[in-house]
Amino acid sequence: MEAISHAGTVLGVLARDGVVLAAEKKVTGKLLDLSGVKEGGYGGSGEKIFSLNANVVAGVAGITADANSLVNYARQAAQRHLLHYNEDIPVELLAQRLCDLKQGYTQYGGLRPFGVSLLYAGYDPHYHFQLYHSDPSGNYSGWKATCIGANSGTAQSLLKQEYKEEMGVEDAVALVLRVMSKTMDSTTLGSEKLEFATLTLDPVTKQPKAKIYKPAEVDALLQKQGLGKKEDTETR
Amino acid sequence: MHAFAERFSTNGAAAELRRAKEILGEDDDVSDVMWGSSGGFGSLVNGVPKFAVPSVPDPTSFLRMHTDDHADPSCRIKIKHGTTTLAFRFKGGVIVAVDSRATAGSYVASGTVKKVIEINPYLLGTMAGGAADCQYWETYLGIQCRLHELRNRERISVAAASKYLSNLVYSYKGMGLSMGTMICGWDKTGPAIFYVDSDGTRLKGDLFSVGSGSTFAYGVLDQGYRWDLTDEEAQELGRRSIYAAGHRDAFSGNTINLYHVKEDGWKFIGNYDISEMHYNGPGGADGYGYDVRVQGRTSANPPPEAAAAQA
Amino acid sequence: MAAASVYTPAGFDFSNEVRNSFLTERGIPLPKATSTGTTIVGCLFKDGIVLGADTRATEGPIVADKNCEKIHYISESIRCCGAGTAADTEFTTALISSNIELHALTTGRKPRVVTAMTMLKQMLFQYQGQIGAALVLGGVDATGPHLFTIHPHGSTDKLPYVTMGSGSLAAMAVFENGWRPNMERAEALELVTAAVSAGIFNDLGSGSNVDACVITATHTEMLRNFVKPNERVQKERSYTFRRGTTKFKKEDIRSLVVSEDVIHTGEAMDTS
Amino acid sequence: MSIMQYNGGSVIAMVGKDCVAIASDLRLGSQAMGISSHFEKIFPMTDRVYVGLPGLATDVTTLHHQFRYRLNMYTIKEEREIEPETFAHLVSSTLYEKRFGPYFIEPVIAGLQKTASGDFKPYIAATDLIGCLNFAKDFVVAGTASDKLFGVAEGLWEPDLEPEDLFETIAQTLLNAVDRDAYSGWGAVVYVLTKDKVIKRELKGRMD
Amino acid sequence: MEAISVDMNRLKAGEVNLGTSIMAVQFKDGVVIGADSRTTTGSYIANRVTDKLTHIHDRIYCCRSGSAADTQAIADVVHQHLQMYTQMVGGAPSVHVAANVFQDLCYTNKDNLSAGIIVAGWDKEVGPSVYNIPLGGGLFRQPWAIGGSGSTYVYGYCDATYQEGWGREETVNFVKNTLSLAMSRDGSSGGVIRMCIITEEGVERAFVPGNELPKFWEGNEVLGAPLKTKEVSDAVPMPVDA
Amino acid sequence: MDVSFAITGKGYVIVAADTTAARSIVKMKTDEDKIKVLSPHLLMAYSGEPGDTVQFAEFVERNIRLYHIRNPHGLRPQSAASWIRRTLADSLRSRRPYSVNLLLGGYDTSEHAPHLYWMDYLGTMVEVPFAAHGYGAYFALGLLDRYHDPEGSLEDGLATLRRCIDEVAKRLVVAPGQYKVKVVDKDGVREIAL
Repeated sequence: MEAISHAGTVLGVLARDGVVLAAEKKVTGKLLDLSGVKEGGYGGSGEKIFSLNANVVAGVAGITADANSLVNYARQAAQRHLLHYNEDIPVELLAQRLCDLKQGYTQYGGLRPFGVSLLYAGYDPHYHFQLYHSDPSGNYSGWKATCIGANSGTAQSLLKQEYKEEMGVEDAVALVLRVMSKTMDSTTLGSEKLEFATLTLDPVTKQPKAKIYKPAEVDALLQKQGLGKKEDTETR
Repeated sequence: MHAFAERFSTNGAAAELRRAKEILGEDDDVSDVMWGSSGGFGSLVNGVPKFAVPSVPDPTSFLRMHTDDHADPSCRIKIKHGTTTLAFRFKGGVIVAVDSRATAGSYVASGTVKKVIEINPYLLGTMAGGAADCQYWETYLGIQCRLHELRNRERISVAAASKYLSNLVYSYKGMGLSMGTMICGWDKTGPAIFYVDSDGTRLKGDLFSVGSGSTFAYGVLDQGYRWDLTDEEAQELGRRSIYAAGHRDAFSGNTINLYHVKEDGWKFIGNYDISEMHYNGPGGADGYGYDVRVQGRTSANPPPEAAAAQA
Repeated sequence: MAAASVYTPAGFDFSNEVRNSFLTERGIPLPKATSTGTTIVGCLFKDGIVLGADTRATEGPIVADKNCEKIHYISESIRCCGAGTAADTEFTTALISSNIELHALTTGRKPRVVTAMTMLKQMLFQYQGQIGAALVLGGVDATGPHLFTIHPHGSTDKLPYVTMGSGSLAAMAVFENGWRPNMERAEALELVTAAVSAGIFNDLGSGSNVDACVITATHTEMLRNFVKPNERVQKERSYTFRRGTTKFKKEDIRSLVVSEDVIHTGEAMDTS
Repeated sequence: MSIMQYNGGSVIAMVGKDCVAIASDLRLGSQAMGISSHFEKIFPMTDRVYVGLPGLATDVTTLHHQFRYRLNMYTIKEEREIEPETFAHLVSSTLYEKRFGPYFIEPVIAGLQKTASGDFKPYIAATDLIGCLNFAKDFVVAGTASDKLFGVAEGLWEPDLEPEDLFETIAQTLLNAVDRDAYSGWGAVVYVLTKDKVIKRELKGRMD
Repeated sequence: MEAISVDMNRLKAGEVNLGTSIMAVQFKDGVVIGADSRTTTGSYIANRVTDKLTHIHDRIYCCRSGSAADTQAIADVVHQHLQMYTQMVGGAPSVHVAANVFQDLCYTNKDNLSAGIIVAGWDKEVGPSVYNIPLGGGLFRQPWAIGGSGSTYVYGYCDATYQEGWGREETVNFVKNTLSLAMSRDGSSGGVIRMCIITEEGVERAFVPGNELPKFWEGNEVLGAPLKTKEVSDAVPMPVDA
Repeated sequence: MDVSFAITGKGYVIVAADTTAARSIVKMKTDEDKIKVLSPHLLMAYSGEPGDTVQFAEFVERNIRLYHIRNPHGLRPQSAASWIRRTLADSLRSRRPYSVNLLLGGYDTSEHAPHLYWMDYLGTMVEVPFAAHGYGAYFALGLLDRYHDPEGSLEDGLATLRRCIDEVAKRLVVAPGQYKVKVVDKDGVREIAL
């Protein structure tokens, strides 16, 4: 719990036609090799946002090593479900699977619980777009908009004020970035501090399509929302 | 010396002939020469044509050993099978429809087989089972029908012709003949169909379908059949039934040959490509194919609000 | 919920066996696998070993592959020709190659031909002829050049010149006639080519090209398609169809160009 | 009747100029009786790797799911998409694992392989039912009509066909071959893979 | 007899067969073992210079007959076993021990093996000895043993010829003659004769090329030979009384 | 000798199976229900080897129910069918395989569409607009190609089903006498008397 409250903020907002996730990156610095991240590797090999399955993206807050292990577990669980039932795992079920695991680690002495909270943004035919949160104890709950990590209290109250029912994904993107810019420690938002993802339906195939933004795309998005850095600060 | 032995032997040419005469019920005063020319048609002068049989103790099982490709796929001789033929009687005469596919194993050996045998202008025979058996015996039947006409100064009845064929093939029962045929025609009694097969079965009826695809054809045929169909409806029904079989059965297909027997003899209506029927139908507008027919139709029934949301 | 296990431990999985014998009982015979009718040969010469193979793979009466590779890598100076069930030769040699590499790393020495031979014969013997691999194993190691044949049941022979596969009789005739001790490299290569060619032209299961491999103490040379006696002549006509010949009911084109610019900003992104 | 003919079906793959094509019929039979004319046997594994699985239909589905699972696991572990050649070996070893109780499938793999320079190179391969790989530079075939396909393809295929010409050649090869096979047919589907797009076309084939 | 001759039907389909004539004879200083050199798959001679005399230990060899794969595998296992034995016991095993290991393998796996093996050698305890392990996995110590498909033809010869107390020369000749006779009658034996003479001093290899095999009466042309006709005297007219 | 049919229509699937339990040449029972209700929106008609059929159907029924209890939402027809197919295909590799042919009809409440799956004892599965098992298939499929309408009302569907049953009664030597007919649609499962 302690680790989580210091971890980078992760914010999720559920919209009528999509889900939006944003996360603050804590590990930065000039010497950090970002060549891999630039490319936006498979499944978002960023630090905070991961694709768990074709229909679920997750944001993590907590101990990074634990998070990686959980993400891997979730991906395997999703694949097993796909193999047995030939359908993408329902979002709630995936959250439940992870919580089963997490709960198990709270039960026995000598085993350290996973120090990770997750936000799951997903889609399934049962309940369409969904947003879940799970904590290290193995509790999970569904949300319209929520936040984990540092400053989550501030963000939570901001969301409470600004969240509107039935808003579209465009509005949700704007809301998320607005809240993010206010909660984060740094004054300006930029791709080196922010990870961003949306989950929408592909207009042609009607299948869920997760998009984890690449750094350049994040910057472009911020520019568009008027929250980006000034031109001169940008790396040329 | 040999002639004497031959006369009383139970096998050999003379015995075969004796046996054939018994089967055919020919009396003695109709001598062999009266059967007409022997030119070009086997040993007609000896009466019923006969076959060289493999010189093994049990020719039947010998043949079965080498032809039964179900038990032994590697056997040498693969008898062609798989067919759909049908014929039905209605107020306007008889409709005869067949497919045109011949297969050897999984190989489609031909797509242009003529499975209706035009015995004479008033009689049609269909072909299912061994192609050679059907062709040979029904052509032979044609000769006999003509002789009947010459002898009796009237056309042979469908019943008589089919009985003749039935007796012929029955005499070879168990020897490996394979045929399932419908003898269709118009005689004094009106339109008539007889089913004759190599087991010796002979059935009179209104509606038959024979061959591996017959069950599919029956499905369409039975449901659409009425005595008082118009000629067009009847032809359409025949076509559609063969299409159904050609579509579903792997061993039937390619084209449909359609005949219509009326009082003044049979008439060839046409040859229809089954694939063409699937996509476009006979008129070029309404394809028979299920997918073509139901294109754009869906079983989904989203509630109005969901449908609106989709749009 | 009853669930099937997905990961199985390494090695063969016999689980379908029961099912297939059930199907066989229902009168459905099992199909045949690809086999290499094959002529494979090998002979000793002054400085080492020459291996040779044809390149035809058959599936019953059908030529499944006109130019397959039958000389498999075991180690740098050990190679193995395979005849019989193609998949078996492929996987058996790959497995032994991998084990030889591990063995070499463990012992810190260059692998010996006998080691490979022993591994192969023990594996094949273990499967009692079920793995249909007939092999010619040749190579040069610290103890000199060695040439072995290994039969599917696991028996081995060590000889100066060997042949295997359906074309082995034709090839052996060439060897019996032409092989001499201490041949020069060129002579040996020529003899091996002649032996494989005898298989290619006189055995229905063998065909296409000659692959050869010359192994000496210092160097291994793989001569892929060393001789191509059966090159297909130019087709006399081209049979391309006019575009639009084939009628189709539905078309679905999916672009694989990943659009970098997904934001509907309207203004060009600054990617300087 | 061989088990390979129980459900019927055939697949062919061909190489063109910087493109590959893979095509199959759409029939699912139960021996002589046709059950469905929408039974796809070709599955996209990644954007640029396609696999065709002719043979016993139960194994078509089982193997499709199995390959999808193993592939996804590979992608999760490696964090990159699989290349066709690697996938071919995945197929091969999956099948050989069942050497003594094989799946009744003869897979055909078609894809575009990434080269060091970043271009794409056509790649096709086929395996027998126990996983013996067969790489070819021209075409590979499998299924109940394979012998017929061999003959037609041997005559019609030529090197360096442009995508649209390759489409015509593979489509005509398949359609004409399956017309001579009782167990294949009932429509067909062709995929043409080029470096920037995948074209899928459902052909108007004979339906008998 | 039945058990010794190799039952062809027990070979797995397509398996490599050592058609084989093998033999081992003990004499006062050691043993002589010998074998032909033919290996067949069906009617094809897969190897015409096979060595069927297999080294098991310093002074112990075996002669293999039956399936090539089975006997090679058994010999390899026994070889390994005896190496371990030597290390643990600290001395060379006796022939008896080797033969028992062979027998144990052959007997416990009798349903899966087709192997007829003769184990022979010299040891400190008993000097020279010969053990025969025929197809079923029995174990018999014999002064001489023959095996393989060719042996059936020469039992009589061996019974009639063998004598106790032979020296090395006589024994080698006996082996050479016996094998030559067996190879001439048995179609699946042939090639050359390989022999080993195992004594306390060491193991000596001997080799008889195919064209130098001892020759025996090989039959004369009977049909083509001229008929030996009795001289017929001219007809003498019967004396008639005048 | 079992005969079963299934037909989709606008928003429903009709599943029909004969009610005869036969042993050798004897009809042991003529009112056997061979259609299991697996979930509120899923029907399964089974036929094949006596013994295997009921055992397998019950095994499936229990497992689907267990899934419903354990998990936040039930299986959609597509997923249930995939699981059943997999179970059948796996069973084929076990010591004693189930020899069961199935027709699975379900209504997917999330996408508001009926689904019908044809499955045989090998684990072959395909989604079809109409299906049949047993000898009945040989007579019905051609007929259904001709008469089936995916947008037909329930009455239309039942009329088409009647055609199938009549045809089988007319042509099949061992035609069963009675059928049980169940329908699944958005409101769930119910039995219909023909």
